Amino acid sequence: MPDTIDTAVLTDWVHRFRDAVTDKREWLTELDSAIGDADHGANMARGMTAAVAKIDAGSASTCDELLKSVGMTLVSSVGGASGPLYGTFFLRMGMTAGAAAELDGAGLASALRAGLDGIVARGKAEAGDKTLFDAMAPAVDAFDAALGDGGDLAEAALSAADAAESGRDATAPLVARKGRASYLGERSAGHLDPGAASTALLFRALADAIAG
Amino acid sequence: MPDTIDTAVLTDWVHRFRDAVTDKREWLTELDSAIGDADHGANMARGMTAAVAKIDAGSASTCDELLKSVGMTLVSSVGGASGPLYGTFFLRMGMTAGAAAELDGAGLASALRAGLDGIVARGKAEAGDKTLFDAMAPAVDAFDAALGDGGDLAEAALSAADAAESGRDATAPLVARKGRASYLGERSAGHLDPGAASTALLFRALADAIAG
Amino acid sequence: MKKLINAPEDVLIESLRGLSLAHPELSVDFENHVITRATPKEQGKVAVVSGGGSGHEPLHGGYVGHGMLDAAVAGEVFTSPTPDRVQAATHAVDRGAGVLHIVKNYTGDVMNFEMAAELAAAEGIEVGTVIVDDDVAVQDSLYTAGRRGVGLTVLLEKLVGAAAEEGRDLASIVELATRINGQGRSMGMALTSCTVPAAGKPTFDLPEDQMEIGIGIHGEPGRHREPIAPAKEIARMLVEPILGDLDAAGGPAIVMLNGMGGSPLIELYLMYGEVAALLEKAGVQIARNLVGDYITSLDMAGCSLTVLKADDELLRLWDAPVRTPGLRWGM
Amino acid sequence: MKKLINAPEDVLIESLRGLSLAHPELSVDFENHVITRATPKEQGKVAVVSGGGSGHEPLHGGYVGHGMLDAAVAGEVFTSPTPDRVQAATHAVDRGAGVLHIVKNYTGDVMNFEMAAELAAAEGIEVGTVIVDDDVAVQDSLYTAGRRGVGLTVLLEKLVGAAAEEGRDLASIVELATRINGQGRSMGMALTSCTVPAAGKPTFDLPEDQMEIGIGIHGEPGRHREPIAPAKEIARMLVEPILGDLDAAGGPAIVMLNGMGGSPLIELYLMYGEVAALLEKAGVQIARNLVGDYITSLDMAGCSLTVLKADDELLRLWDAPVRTPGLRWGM
Ligand SMILES: Nc1ncnc2c1ncn2[C@@H]1O[C@H](COP(=O)(O)OP(=O)(O)O)[C@@H](O)[C@H]1O
Ligand SMILES: Nc1ncnc2c1ncn2[C@@H]1O[C@H](COP(=O)(O)OP(=O)(O)O)[C@@H](O)[C@H]1O
Ligand SMILES: [Mg+2]
Ligand SMILES: [Mg+2]
Ligand SMILES: [Mg+2]
Ligand SMILES: [Mg+2]
Repeated sequence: MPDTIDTAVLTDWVHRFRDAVTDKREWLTELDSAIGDADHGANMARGMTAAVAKIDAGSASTCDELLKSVGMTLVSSVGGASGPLYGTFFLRMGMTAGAAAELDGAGLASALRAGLDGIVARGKAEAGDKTLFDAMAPAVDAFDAALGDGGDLAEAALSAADAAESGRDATAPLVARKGRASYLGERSAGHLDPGAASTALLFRALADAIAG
Repeated sequence: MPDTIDTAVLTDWVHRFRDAVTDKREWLTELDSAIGDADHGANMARGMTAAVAKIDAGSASTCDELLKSVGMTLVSSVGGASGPLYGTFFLRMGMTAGAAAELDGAGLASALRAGLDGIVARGKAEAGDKTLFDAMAPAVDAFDAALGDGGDLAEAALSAADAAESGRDATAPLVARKGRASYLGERSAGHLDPGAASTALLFRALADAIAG
Repeated sequence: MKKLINAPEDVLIESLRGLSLAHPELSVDFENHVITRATPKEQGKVAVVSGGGSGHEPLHGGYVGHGMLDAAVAGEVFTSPTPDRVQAATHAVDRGAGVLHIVKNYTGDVMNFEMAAELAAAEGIEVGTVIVDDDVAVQDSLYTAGRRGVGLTVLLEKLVGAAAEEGRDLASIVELATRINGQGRSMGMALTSCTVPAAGKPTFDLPEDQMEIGIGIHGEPGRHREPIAPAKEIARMLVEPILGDLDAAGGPAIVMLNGMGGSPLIELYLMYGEVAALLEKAGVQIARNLVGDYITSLDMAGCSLTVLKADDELLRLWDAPVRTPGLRWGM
Repeated sequence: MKKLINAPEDVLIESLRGLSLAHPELSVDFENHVITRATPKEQGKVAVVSGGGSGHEPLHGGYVGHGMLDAAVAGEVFTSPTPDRVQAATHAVDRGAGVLHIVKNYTGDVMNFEMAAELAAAEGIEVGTVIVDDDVAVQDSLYTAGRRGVGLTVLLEKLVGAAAEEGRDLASIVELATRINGQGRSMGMALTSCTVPAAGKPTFDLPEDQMEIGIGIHGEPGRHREPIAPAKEIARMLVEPILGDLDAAGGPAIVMLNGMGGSPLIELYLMYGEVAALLEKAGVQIARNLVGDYITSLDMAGCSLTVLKADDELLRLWDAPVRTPGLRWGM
């Protein structure tokens, strides 16, 4: 296992995430039907298809170029809540990654952390609000923890993916306090948060891309 | 069996017809749903309820007064195609019956014939057009024929009722050429005509009223 | 049955009550179910009366007002009003110059309005009648009750309403109405059946993958059933029979893409895009248009298309000010 | 799914095409999904921009025109438009006096318009924002994203549009908009779910004998589910929470009884009769009203009620001429 990732791996990540949200499009929409407005699958599929088209057409040679391009494309093709949130995530990752050709574990960790902070800055979500934060925050924490325990990039990404999925599953009993699901009050309990579900796909795609 | 009918029998007829269209209201509407606009049951029930209320409140002492009152009430409470048609039927019956206290067989026969002619004058239906004419014309013919064969009023009315029901049943295979059902063209075949169905109820009610 | 109603038998009267509360510029006769302008038009002008079964809102009550109808008579749902009520409306709005009856070609409507005209004549009111029969889905032949009156009724009410406002006499208005009826055609389709309140369930069953082509406005099934198709295809099924029956190419036209009551505006605009493209390709010059719910069939999903060949006179009448709940411009 | 569409992914663009063909007085930027007036307003006046997800027609595109919006930005169905498109609209209509953004309070809309305002500011365009949050079904608390923006948006667009036409400056228009938002409340209910084209089936299952109370305009389930009730009862469920939150008694009000897209006008008038009676009984003086489909949720059957406390200034702005596809009077 290499201990850095380059733009090829990042590109693969973006492709895999596109594949995942496209494959799971109906599932994401169904989750959003239960407690939202039935568009999360379409939103993510439209955005990631545009993002892949954009980076495949370009030839980003640095991590920041590639990640910002994904972020900008999401901002300008998704709309809704997920557009600014996922867009900000990738934009902030890019800004933190800088003009490097590759990122090591610590570099990727701080980029992910910056992405998460960006989402919080935009959406003001807190733990337990039943949003994608509840999948992303544990994932980023687990990534850091795995590296701190001496794990390599692949191990860290795997443990982040597992944490994102647990975080996603843990949204089910919660009563939403942010986003559309919050309008439902108590009726939002008993359903997975759609954004947490797409975030779990994001981290699984990262782990898979790093595993190669 | 008496060989005349008076206003009490005519009143009973109107009541029985009201009861019949009220009881069969949903069936008439269902027939009209198949090849019309789903209002024949409501139309007939509304009209006959008003007609009964009108004659019960009044105190018609002659046949024409009573029949015209029913006719006027139908004209001014039903609307649609059936309002003017059934209304004209009773109005013309009344005009022909005249200011008599009772009608004998021949008197009733010519009143019925005048009612039928009034319907033809209004609606221009011909035999086989799949309208209430196809139940009413055979009924009036059968009434005349029974009298001609020496039958009494009750026998004539029974044979009219039977003929109306056969006439009704014979509308099923027909392709409509008048009224709303004609818009359906070939698709109107295979369904009873709703107006023929209510006309069969009208003649059965007459037979029952005369039988007492 | 899911409806915003109380008892089915009260739908008409309670809906009239809401209309009257919402529109103080109208006056409602709750006894006769007649809607008139609160301020009648000047003495000496022809009055225009229309009416028919309810369930087609905004037709007809929503078209009462300056530049359009003087009175509308509302029958029970899908049931022509009775002659005495049509007569009451005629009597109420006659301004001494005669009254035009606009009647859609249905056996019931024709017979009831005919009897009303006889009653009005007996009272000394001059009545002219136009029978609207624009529906190309039905053949006008010995084997039918003739073509139905559908979407063209809306355009005709606007145009003759404007002519009446100009002070033209009854004969010329009947002539105008007859001319308009001769040069307009409509065709409709349904994605779902409607539900008549008193019936309590859909008039017909229409499977999820089927649609009805050639429907009228009374929830009756259409001429044929087809597998559900894209808007592009549906547009062809509406445009072709109309242009097959009406030579509208090369000149201006007034076009209405009408919703049947249950189809949202986003779909109606989409359909308008499709039909407009086909019409223009066929050489029809769309000079004016309406897109929206103008003559409906309760909660039916679907749409109808109306094409009226126009000319300078009709376009001038079209552009004249109108102020009704359902159509308003210029004032 | 039964809809008058071609492919689900083309609904927005094809509906915009139809809108642009039907309304030559509007101009449509198909790249950015922005609808503007074909003839821009005079230099030196504040421009008014609104937008949001599609599926609420005639909102917002149908409210572009003299006396109302300068531009509307149409997102995908139920999805807020992206910042670059809002910025494109803002840029297109700025006449040097600043631009008001009318934003409905949804997380997505707020974030996207916020980013657009930052982009506009970077370009030197002064942007003021009003966030509409009138839906009393949602509590404005720490535990929600705040009240949703629903029906009041229509009234607000009309009123601030008129103020902008008068040449008032941006600060005073923001103040007016904020004041209007403070004195208007809405409540909605659904008889059926809507079907998002891309989803292909109803957003929620609602049994034949149930309804949803406290819905928004995105087909989301409401606050609670109730057995279906007569119009009279439904009217109470709409009026009471509004009057519980807004002291509207004793003064004039502008009231809108809005259809959600799949409910026919005959039912909306009936409902209006019920709510008007309750409001008047509570001492609300209905000075102006709208009854019809003004802010919809695709093909959802149901309705919403909006009550705005008015005064002479608001009534004057209300009566000012407006000429848009969705609202028109005085011109
Ligand atoms: N304030 C917020 N902070 C973080 N995530 C949020 C916030 N609001 C909504 N979300 C996420 O966005 C998801 C919904 O995205 P999407 O359906 O695409 O947008 P919309 O809600 O505008 O329809 C939710 O499931 C939730 O995870
Ligand atoms: N021209 C006609 N002559 C005789 N009967 C007719 C004619 N047109 C229609 N009918 C009868 O009227 C019946 C329909 O009545 P109804 O449903 O009450 O009125 P509508 O057709 O106006 O809805 C038909 O079934 C048919 O029997
Ligand atoms: Mg969503
Ligand atoms: Mg019928
Ligand atoms: Mg009828
Ligand atoms: Mg959305």
